[in-house]
Amino acid sequence: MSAASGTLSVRAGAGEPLLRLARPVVGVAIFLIAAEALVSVLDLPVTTVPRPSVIAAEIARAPSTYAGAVWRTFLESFLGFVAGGIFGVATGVVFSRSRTLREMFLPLFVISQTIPVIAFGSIIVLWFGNTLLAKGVIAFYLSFFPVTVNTLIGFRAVDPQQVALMRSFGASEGQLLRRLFLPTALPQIFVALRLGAALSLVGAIVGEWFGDVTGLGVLLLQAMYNENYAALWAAIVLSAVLGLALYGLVALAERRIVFWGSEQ
Amino acid sequence: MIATAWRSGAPVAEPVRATAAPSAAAGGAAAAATTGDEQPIIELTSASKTFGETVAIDGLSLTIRPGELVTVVGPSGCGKSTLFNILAGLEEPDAGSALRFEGRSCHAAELLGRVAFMPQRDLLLPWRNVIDNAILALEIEGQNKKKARAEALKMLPEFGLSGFETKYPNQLSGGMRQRVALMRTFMFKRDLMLLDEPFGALDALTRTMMQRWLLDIWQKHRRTVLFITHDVDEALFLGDRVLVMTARPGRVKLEQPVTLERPRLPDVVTSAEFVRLKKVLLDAIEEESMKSFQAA
Amino acid sequence: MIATAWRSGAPVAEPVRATAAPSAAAGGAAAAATTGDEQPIIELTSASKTFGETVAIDGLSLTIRPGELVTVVGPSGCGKSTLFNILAGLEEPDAGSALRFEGRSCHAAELLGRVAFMPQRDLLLPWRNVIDNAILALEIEGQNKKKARAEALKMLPEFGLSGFETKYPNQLSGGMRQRVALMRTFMFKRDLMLLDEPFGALDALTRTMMQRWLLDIWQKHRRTVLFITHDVDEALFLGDRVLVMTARPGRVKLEQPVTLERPRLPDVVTSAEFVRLKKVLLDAIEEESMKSFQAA
Amino acid sequence: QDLTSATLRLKWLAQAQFAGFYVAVAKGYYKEEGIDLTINPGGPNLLTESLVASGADTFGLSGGTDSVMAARSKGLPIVSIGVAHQITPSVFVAKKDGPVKTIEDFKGKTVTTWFSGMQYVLQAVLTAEGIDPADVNMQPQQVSMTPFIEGQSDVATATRYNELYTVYQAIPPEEITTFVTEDYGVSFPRDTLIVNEETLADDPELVEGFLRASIKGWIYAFQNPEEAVDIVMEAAPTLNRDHQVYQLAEIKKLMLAGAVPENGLFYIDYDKIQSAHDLLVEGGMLPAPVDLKAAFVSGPLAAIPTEDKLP
Amino acid sequence: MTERARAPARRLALPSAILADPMPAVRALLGAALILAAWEGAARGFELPRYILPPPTDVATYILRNYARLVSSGTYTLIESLVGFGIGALIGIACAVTVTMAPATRGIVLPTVMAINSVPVIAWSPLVLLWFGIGMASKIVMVAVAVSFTVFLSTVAGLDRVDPRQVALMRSFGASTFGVFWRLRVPTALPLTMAGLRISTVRAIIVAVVTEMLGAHGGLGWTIYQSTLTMDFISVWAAIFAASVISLAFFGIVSAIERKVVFWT
Ligand SMILES: Nc1ncnc2c1ncn2[C@@H]1O[C@H](COP(=O)(O)OP(=O)(O)OP(=O)(O)O)[C@@H](O)[C@H]1O
Ligand SMILES: Nc1ncnc2c1ncn2[C@@H]1O[C@H](COP(=O)(O)OP(=O)(O)OP(=O)(O)O)[C@@H](O)[C@H]1O
Ligand SMILES: Cc1ncc(C[n+]2csc(CCO)c2C)c(N)n1
Ligand SMILES: [Mg+2]
Ligand SMILES: [Mg+2]
Repeated sequence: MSAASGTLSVRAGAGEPLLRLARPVVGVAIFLIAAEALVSVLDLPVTTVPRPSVIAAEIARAPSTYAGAVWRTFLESFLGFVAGGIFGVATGVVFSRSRTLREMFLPLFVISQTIPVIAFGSIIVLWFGNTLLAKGVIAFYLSFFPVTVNTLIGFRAVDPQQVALMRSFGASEGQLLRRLFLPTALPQIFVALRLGAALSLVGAIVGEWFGDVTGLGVLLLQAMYNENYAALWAAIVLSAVLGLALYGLVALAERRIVFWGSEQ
Repeated sequence: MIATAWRSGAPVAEPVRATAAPSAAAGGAAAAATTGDEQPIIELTSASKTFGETVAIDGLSLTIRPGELVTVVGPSGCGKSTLFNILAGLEEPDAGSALRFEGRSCHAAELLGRVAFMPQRDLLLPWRNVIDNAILALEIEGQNKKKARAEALKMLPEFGLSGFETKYPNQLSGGMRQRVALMRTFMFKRDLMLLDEPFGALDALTRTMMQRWLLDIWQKHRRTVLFITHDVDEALFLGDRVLVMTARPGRVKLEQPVTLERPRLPDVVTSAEFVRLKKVLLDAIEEESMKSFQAA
Repeated sequence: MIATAWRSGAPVAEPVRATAAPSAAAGGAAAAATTGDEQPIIELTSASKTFGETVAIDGLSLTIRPGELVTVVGPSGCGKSTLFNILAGLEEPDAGSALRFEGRSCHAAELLGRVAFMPQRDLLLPWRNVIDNAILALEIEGQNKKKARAEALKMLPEFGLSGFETKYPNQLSGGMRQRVALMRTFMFKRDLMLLDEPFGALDALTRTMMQRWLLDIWQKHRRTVLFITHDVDEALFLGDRVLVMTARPGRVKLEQPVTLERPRLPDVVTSAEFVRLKKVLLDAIEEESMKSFQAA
Repeated sequence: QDLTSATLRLKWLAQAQFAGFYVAVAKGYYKEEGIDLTINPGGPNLLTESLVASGADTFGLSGGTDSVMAARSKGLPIVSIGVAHQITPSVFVAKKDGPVKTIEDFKGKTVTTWFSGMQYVLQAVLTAEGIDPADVNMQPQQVSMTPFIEGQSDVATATRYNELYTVYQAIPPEEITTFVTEDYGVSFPRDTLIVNEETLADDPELVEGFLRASIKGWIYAFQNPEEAVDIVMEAAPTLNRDHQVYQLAEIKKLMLAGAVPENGLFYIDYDKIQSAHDLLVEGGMLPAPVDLKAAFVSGPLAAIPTEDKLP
Repeated sequence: MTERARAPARRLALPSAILADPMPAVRALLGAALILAAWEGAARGFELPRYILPPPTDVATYILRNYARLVSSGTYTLIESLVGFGIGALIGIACAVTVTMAPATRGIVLPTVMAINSVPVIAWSPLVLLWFGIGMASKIVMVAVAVSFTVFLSTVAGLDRVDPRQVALMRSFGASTFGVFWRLRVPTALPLTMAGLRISTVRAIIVAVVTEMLGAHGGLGWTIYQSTLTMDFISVWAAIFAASVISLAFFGIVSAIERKVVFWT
């Protein structure tokens, strides 16, 4: 189950950094104004789409609550994402080393990904309580698998000649791993991490449906059952912002860490 | 003595090579004679290696004396890389083969870390800059990174890389990348260097430049070099001897001393002696390469 | 007339080339003389091409006569591929350049589909088998697939590909892939063929084999060929004339007629005339490649 | 300060439906009883009964009397120690200008209801009125009331405190017919407090203290609805305040209905529960009769003087 | 999956691969057996109550007894997933084609898609349920949304990765834009598109199941929801198991098709 595809480059033309920053801001502004006008003119019911200003007003009504929810959901996602990343890489390493373990357990990893987590919320609550950890676990559960798979793929891409060269220098297994295998696989691993960032957010939100007091998932549910469409859209928009932020964080880390790009 | 002779053109080997003999033939003979008495640095006797069904090499014998630059040519798939893998300690020859290194009989695995090996492609690590690629082997040896870097920095000009120390491989041309790879191999100070088609990936012109430059470097550092190539001109231009291998299973078909004076100037390739030797080699190769071309 | 002469060694060009002139020099001269009077198939006059800041070629003029095999050498980045892109119709030269094809002045874009172009790498489509890769151009032309396949099938033996018709590219060796790519180019029956380093990716021995084989094929089909290479031996071994380009911005620095008899046998490379021509070319190139090597 | 920690798992997210518990926490009533209580909200697909049974939570506000019986019949070691809503908290709604005027009109119409227990109530009502439930096009009801408001269904189900409010926001109450189950002799008290059998046996004081504090909280909430709503809104600031005020008023009606004025809050009315039980057994929703005396334990509640349980 | 044995072209590789080297399959079964045994041991050894973790043997018994019911709700979910998958795949591919064929649209479509895609699918469910009701339509829409994003992103990446030299070659043969698209871009994109489809299979089922839990007329998610409420915990696990089996089967079939279609990689 190879986790996905290469990078999509939305070609941001080179330019001054200020200009590069300004462009999306202007774009978003134009979009918001257009949406506001369109919804007003078409007089769409709030159940379809509320005007952006209505959504903004909703957020302004309880800004600290929304901020707290975003922060909490971020923490959960981040926790699960980091754990998933580490576990994914670790299992990738183990699986690439031991064919037996790989053939025994990788299929189980695949199967684990076919199980809808939401189905056993009670077990999660039972084992991990109503804690940040519980949501982190779900975020972890959703995000580790692509990392495992891509680590494996990345390791497989290591040039055997390169291994031979390092070994001819007398490199130990540990040196090979640290100086060759991991750096080689990093571009692949980051592809999975970008995917994992999005999945960990889904995990955190779904995790919050297992009885939590705060978080975007909670706000989403609450708005849904109270038929408060402005609040529903507020939660959706904030999820999008958080999703983009997480993605951006990973992309930023990728740019700094994998500065050399994948040479293929 | 010889074991460290490479360092800065140690006196033992230097005078012999550096002085250009008056006639090409005499120069070649002199080189062969001088080194003939020394103990071989590496010796492989009736080596064979089988991969499943494929017999890669069979009954291959080979003796390399310290300070020699020996080139190896042979048709594709004849077992050149297999030979190198054995000499680098990466692959154990089949039973019945005898391997001696610096006079002592040993297992191939014992050569790991004792022979400087350079594969066909530069294999630079894209996440390391020039300096850090160059010191890779030293780092693996456990040397102090700072000292290694300082040492590498001093070698840069000689390798035509001054000012490029913090550049990354993707910022270098093919020729420069090869020079970094060679520098990495040189910094791994071992008596024997194995170069597996180091210029194979370069275009013909850059390649010619690199050959001239390699001879310069070798002239100065004087190490024992075993050099695989596909290119007869290259083999002749660089080598003291040229080994022609048979089609698979590989053996040494012909051992041709190169009777061309050193230092070799660029236009040696159009000299009569060069052309004569080339003809000899081409004839020897023709037959073998025909065999393997049928399959290609 | 000439436009279809390639098909099966039409009588106009054939006798001239096929008969080996008694002396190498005479043969070369004869070839040049015969074609000299004919109308050029393509003519480029003081062409230039600029990419942003980079002036790739500047003031390049070139005349190719029907049936000729002209080779082009020059340092890396001197604009050889740019020249080909213009001749293939992929790139328009800057204003001030004049292009004539088969006697008529035209835009480069008009050449799209009228020139058989083969890029440096084989660029076979991995999802098409040998036959279907070979007929790609015909298919694009809108020809009947079945007929095209039948025609390709008949050509297979000549390209050394019999029995491989249903193999996929990843099942072929590098040499075979190149032959499929050449076959694809040949099947696109155009008077002018542009080959951009077709053997660049091959190892030296396979490359030699492919050169001999290409001459065979060309001898039979006799088409106008413009052939880029980095390799002076290759340029001499194949060409009627060798064009040496300057470093960027590229121009034709030297036009060297190759006074070697045809058919060229393998050992022509050790002939005195070959060595003499090589020296001439190397001297011409030396200067230019030095310029661009500094940068490399 | 030797507080015993305990948790209360709600059946849903924070809202005025649970105001009394939030008030009791805010006012420190649980602390007075030596309990450090944490309120854990519920969620879809989270079952209070199994969380209390497994010991993940100490107390639970479960779905209702029906779900307590179902849990007991499945062998979950939980017991109910009090019932909040004394009557069926949901009603069926139809538009006055629609085709449904009476219960008889349900026949052949589309009736949506929650399949989370409410469908049994509907079946019981229909059966009581001599209507074959099979004649009614009974559909699962989704979260939103919009389909009903827009006329996609003829009858929908609404909790008095939640969906009914939503409906009234769109359609004035005068134009809505409500069908109250008690009018057809069917009553399913809901929102029951549950506790693990083991907790009840090992720590009856805890249970009693919890009940005492909770009741105190509810009484305060009923007396100070504005402040109670404030306290709830602190836990869920994005809620609509007007709605919560409305909700608390409706919850008050539900919790003070039936025999509560005589017996106090959370009164366990065995007769009512028995009739609900019998309906479930008859309808095959419960595989076997459940020992109601064991399932609903009034002991801890009885230990609190009645006057302390009256608002 | 990742361990795609280099199958001989144009043949369903699975059975022959297993015959050729049964060890991976054996090890996979061994792994599964190990986990099941641990589960069974834990459930029985620690006497876990059924509402926490029923032993797999009980689940198996339940499945055998209620086979027909599981099959019917499984079919329901499968239909939703398949239809949603088909629609999503078509939309994803169509958008990708539009974006590559008309580069002007890229600047608008790509950021929009990225923004929409950064909302977790699950967050759309309330609105989708509202807009499309709780019947199959809403599940199909949710699945289609989830699938179309994955397919769109991978297809665009695939269509973009054509070798410009290859394009030049085709053009020199006189190929039109459409010719280049059809003969070059499409086959080049195929491996990535297929990979996107393969990954989407599992997601399709999960999204259908999860959406069903929020309200439905039937399906495995609905069964899970109902069974949770009626405290029929073994039925919950049976439904989870069924969902897992369906996902694996769907995944396996698409992988097999992928191997057949993308035979050259
Ligand atoms: N690890 C291996 N397993 C199986 N066969 C191998 C292995 N290594 C090499 N061979 C086979 O042994 C033969 C010799 O290979 P080798 O790489 O030594 O040739 P070579 O002379 O270096 O060829 P080239 O000139 O193409 O680099 C080849 O037929 C090759 O396929
Ligand atoms: N599309 C382009 N945009 C910008 N610069 C270009 C473009 N195409 C070529 N160039 C530049 O024009 C110069 C000539 O390039 P060209 O590819 O023609 O060289 P070449 O002689 O074929 O080199 P090589 O031998 O390495 O193939 C180079 O400096 C190259 O960077
Ligand atoms: C599927 C479903 N079931 C029940 C309700 C009724 N309801 C509305 S809010 C809420 C939580 C507790 O009051 C409940 C049970 C619903 N809306 N949807
Ligand atoms: Mg080799
Ligand atoms: Mg080029």
